[in-house]
Amino acid sequence: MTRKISFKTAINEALDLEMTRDPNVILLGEDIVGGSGAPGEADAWGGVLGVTKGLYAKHGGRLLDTPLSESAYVGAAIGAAACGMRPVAELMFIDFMGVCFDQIFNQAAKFRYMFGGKAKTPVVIRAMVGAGFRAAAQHSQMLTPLFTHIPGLKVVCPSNAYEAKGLLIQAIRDDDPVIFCEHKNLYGLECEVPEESYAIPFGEANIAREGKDVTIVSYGLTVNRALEAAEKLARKDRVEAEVIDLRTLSPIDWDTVLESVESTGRLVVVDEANPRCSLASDVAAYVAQHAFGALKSAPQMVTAPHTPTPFSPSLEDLYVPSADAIVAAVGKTIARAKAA
Amino acid sequence: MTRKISFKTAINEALDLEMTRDPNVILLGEDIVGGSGAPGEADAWGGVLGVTKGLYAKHGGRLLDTPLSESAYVGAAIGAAACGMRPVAELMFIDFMGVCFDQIFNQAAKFRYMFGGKAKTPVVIRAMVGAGFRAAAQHSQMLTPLFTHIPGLKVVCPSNAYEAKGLLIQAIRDDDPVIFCEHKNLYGLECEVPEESYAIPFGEANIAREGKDVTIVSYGLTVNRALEAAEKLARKDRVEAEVIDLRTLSPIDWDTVLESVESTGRLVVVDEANPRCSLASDVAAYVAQHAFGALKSAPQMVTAPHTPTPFSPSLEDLYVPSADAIVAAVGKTIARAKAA
Amino acid sequence: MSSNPFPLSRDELLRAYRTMRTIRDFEERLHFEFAKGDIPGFVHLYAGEEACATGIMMHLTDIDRIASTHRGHGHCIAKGVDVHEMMAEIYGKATGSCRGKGGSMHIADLSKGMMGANGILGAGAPLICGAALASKFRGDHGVGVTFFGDGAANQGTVLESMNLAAVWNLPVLFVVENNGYAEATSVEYATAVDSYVDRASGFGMPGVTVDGTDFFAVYEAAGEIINRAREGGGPALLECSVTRFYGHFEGDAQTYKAKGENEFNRANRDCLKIFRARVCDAGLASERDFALIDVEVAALIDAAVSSAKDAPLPHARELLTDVYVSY
Amino acid sequence: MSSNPFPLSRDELLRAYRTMRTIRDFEERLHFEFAKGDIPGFVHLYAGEEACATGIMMHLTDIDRIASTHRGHGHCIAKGVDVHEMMAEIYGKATGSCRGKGGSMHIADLSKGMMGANGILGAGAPLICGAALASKFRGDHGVGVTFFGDGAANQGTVLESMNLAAVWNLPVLFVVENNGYAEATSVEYATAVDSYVDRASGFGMPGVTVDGTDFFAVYEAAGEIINRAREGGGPALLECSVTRFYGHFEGDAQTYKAKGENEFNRANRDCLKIFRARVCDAGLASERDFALIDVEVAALIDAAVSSAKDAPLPHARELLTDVYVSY
Ligand SMILES: Cc1ncc(C[n+]2csc(CCOP(=O)(O)OP(=O)(O)O)c2C)c(N)n1
Ligand SMILES: Cc1ncc(C[n+]2csc(CCOP(=O)(O)OP(=O)(O)O)c2C)c(N)n1
Ligand SMILES: [Mg+2]
Ligand SMILES: [Mg+2]
Repeated sequence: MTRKISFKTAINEALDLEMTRDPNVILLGEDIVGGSGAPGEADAWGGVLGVTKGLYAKHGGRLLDTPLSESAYVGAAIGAAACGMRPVAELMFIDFMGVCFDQIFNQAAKFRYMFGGKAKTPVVIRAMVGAGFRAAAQHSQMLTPLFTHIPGLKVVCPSNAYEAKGLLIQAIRDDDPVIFCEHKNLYGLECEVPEESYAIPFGEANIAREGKDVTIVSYGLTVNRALEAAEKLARKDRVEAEVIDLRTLSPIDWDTVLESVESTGRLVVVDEANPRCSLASDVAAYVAQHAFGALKSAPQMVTAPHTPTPFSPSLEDLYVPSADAIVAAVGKTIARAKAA
Repeated sequence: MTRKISFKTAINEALDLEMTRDPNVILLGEDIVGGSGAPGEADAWGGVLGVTKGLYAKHGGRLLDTPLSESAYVGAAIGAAACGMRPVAELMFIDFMGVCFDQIFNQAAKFRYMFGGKAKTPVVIRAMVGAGFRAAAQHSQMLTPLFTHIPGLKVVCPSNAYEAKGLLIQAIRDDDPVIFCEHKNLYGLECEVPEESYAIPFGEANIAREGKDVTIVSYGLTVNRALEAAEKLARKDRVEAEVIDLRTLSPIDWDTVLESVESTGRLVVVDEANPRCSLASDVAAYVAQHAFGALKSAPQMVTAPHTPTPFSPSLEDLYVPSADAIVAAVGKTIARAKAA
Repeated sequence: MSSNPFPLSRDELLRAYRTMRTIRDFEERLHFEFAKGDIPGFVHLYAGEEACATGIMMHLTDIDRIASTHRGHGHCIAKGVDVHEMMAEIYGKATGSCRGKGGSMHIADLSKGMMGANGILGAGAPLICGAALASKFRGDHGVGVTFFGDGAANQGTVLESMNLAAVWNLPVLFVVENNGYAEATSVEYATAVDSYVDRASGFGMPGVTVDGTDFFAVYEAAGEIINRAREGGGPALLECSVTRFYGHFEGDAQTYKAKGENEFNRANRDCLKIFRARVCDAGLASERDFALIDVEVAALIDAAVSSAKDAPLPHARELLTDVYVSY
Repeated sequence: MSSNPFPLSRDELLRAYRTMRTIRDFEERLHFEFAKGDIPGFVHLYAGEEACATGIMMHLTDIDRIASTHRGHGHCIAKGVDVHEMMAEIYGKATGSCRGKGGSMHIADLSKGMMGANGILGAGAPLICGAALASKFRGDHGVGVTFFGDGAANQGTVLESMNLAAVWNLPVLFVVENNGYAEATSVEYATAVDSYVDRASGFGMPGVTVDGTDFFAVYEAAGEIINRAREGGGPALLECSVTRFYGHFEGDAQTYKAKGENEFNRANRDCLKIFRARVCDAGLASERDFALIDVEVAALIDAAVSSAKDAPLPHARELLTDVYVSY
């Protein structure tokens, strides 16, 4: 049975299903219960934006509110994972990674390798990413490229509620450390989601729209912008864009990307992160190296600019890649091909 | 007057010259003096590998040993910079960035933008990077792509003693926060270095070797490997490679890179960092987007593999990009061009 | 008129009141405007905690520096940041303190020694150690004050900084604004010690806890500590027990609070009421004096809001400026 | 034979001695081999601190977990990690505990509850909180022990973890191995409190300082704390004053130490000598008993070194394995 639910509800459902299925799943985070030790409602918050609301009533002590000490509790989740639990730690905003990155990239990510394959660290770190919330420079970043760069981590960033549920279930069952990035501006977005449990395998991109003229690769919120752009292109320019939702940034499904570019000959990569050493450059470079012969024109990258996220709505609205910017980039791949 | 000195001595000289020139320059770090509070020699260490040795005798209290609290003292350096000092903080190994990254990427990097252009944070953070020291997974990383990704930071990584001195002097005089990456396996390497003070401007790549057949772009230690590869190529295959030393990764000198590729038509990017969202992909993607028409063959990337750094010498020697791997990559750019 | 039982002159008392009233009005007005949907982003109000910022900042001048928190409006106002510019900043306008690029969580004015509100808990502590270090090198006798909440007091950055400040004997005041909650979580749950003063002892520095709704208690304790620090006596911690009248941020339903908690606090722990009553009782000012200030402050806030609303948004080109000094 | 004044049987005493002697010989041999240039990388020796690891680990079994430091060989040996595999690891061989991929700074054996040496100061503290949390959820009564030096005690991660462990009432023992130095910097310079026990108080947990060269003092203090933690009594801190016989790492000229400091410590603060004398005096073992163990241990270390030298290096394909469980 499917019904329309929001991205936020989909996350909640995935957590609930996995906690029910596996007693080793525990949740840790700041106010993921909310109200601990306070005189009023015991689970007053359920996460800063209410994503974990209701889970305490069902799973009680397996949800733990934490002090405001990300190194300590993210590290504790990692330590518990190395000891057989399957913790899901909530980092609230990915922007806070700077106070606890060591535990993620030097500990969780490297245990297995440093210990000669004898460790397993099935931890999930959930965090909100992305701009558009008027939350300014320290609460609006993507930072997905930083985690993707690190060997030993898996990085996931769903584009809608359906993807979010299936990918989070897979993340919790996965035996490696997973950074699970939830775009805060998708939380309210609804789509058809099955009631049952289902897992979406990692490393398999989704062709969100088929097309023969150009390949648009993206992930997270901007997949939706890419789809919008594709509609515009089809309507106005009779250009049929194929839109690939990467789903997981590490591992990444190179095969699907290369296959698509082999058939379209044109590539636009859309990344909400900053441009330098980004996913946009990662994908464009890989395609340039491995499908050079297939490319009819220069691959194009559409990203946020090389600036922090501005606060003012008038500036922030220019910051996130828009459907129009994607349309323009597609235009370049086509114009160039004609010119060549 | 020039004479041969090591990379390590060049760094020491640059610090000495700038401390002498500008009373606002101070040095902070773990054991950069060494022996503070201990019964023996007051400046027993001069940095973990002796780079700052001797400076305490000359500049006394302007060098401060710190507790083992990177967030606190790196943050203090940043705070002091925002208040008009020009602190140089030593992070020892770049791998330790995980315990203090917030101060670097959310504070120093963003002050100017968040505060509407009203702040200036002239701080330098020196750190050792790179593999080959048998120092294993947590003391051998490059991590240069992580810093390059962040708007607001400047990132420098010199390839020899001459470059190190001039770039560090520029870094200290620069009004923006600079991450200064010193490859530990270059410390012993000597070359001709002027005694006088000189600054190498940021954002100007150095053409370390001219050539017409292929462009090899790199930075840091692997520039030397690229030069080695270029010699081999010239000797054995009559291929003349142009070797570009980026010097600064942010800002990056796109003009020089593009110009070279426009003339050679072939690109190999060599990056000691891990491959995903790396400098290698950054440069390859940028060139693919902006000089697509000039490329005669697929750009090639030569990087460390997507794994942590192994300890065992037998594995670590395979980890860092070798001259032979670069030669092979150049071979591909040529074979492909022929095939096409 | 009776003799003055306070360590401040009538003028200073009225100045302190004006500051507290400005903060209160600023925040209550934001609460009102936010509810109308006019204000973008996250807004954390300082209402209820005014005596803490004011009692401390009365001892500081522009050479002294503070590092603030996500709940920074009160610190800004007390440190002398322009109220019009602050309001414009919160509305995201080009005329704001940060030209609209920072917003509520990043208001700064380095010329006033205000080193920024901060979106990262505990991040101000290392920064203020640096400011204090700079003062020490310059010999300008400036001090640094870093504010953090009962929750942020558990951040490693804050704890490391206490040790650093003590080791380097820096002129730093660590101020815990203990309002009992970190978001919805109570301080009793999240902090494993009854008094932050005990924690200060663990870092070799003195500490004192005061009733942060009592301006005079804050003023006196802060004065002693700041003077000592100014003369080279090193860092100290000041814990102020305060109350927050509103939710964690605007939009918070506050169901974690006990029934009637806000009403009780408003009735019995309102630092403005307490101040006013004490000063009136001592005969140093009349209700009329205060009422006059109230009127002036109300007009100021009104003007700030309407000029903020009228101000232009930043121009599109501003997106790309102010990243570097040169690049 | 006189009656036993110790809380351990003769067998246990000899076992403790064997562990300490194994650590000492392991480290002295590494010192020797390193000087020959045979050993790659950074090596930090535990010699002089043996009583600390051993006195604590005597109370633990494989369900209990420890998180170690860069100076981890002693912790590994005392926790039961195979000495042959350790030596092979330090030589970077395929037969090492981590198949040559980790080296001295990353030796681990999760099956023994040894969660790894660590190249990042303070990083073990959060991890061990997690291990203790897992034990609490499982109800297996396991405890966690995290070791850190006098220098690393100033890392935010360690400090945050103390609070977390206290808040969650975790069975964690925080062990400060205070050898007076962090690299070349003295503890007096870098730590702004006389006793780490005061710091523990600041996080609401009890603490005790013992002479870490006295095996019995460590054993007794650790036993009490560990038993309490096992029964749900929560975390505590144990500070052991120890000495490090060698440099910070191999190659350190140690000019920051006072003249004769190492010699004095070797003569008067050698935990092995002290142990041996006390046990002999009490008549529970003879010099011959100890000498016999010494011979056996020497043979073990000899064998470990020669098998490590003979062992194969990891195969090239190992470079790419063990990054993920699946990818
Ligand atoms: C490093 C970090 N972690 C978490 C947050 C999210 N956050 C913002 S305010 C807050 C609660 C702060 O509580 P407290 O320190 O007591 O200050 P108060 O809000 O009560 O003034 C939290 C968890 C953050 N901004 N930064
Ligand atoms: C986060 C971090 N900072 C710095 C270092 C470098 N380092 C390694 S050991 C050491 C000194 C540690 O001193 P202490 O904690 O007292 O332990 P000891 O070496 O005396 O056993 C330092 C600074 C590191 N490994 N990790
Ligand atoms: Mg609070
Ligand atoms: Mg030590």
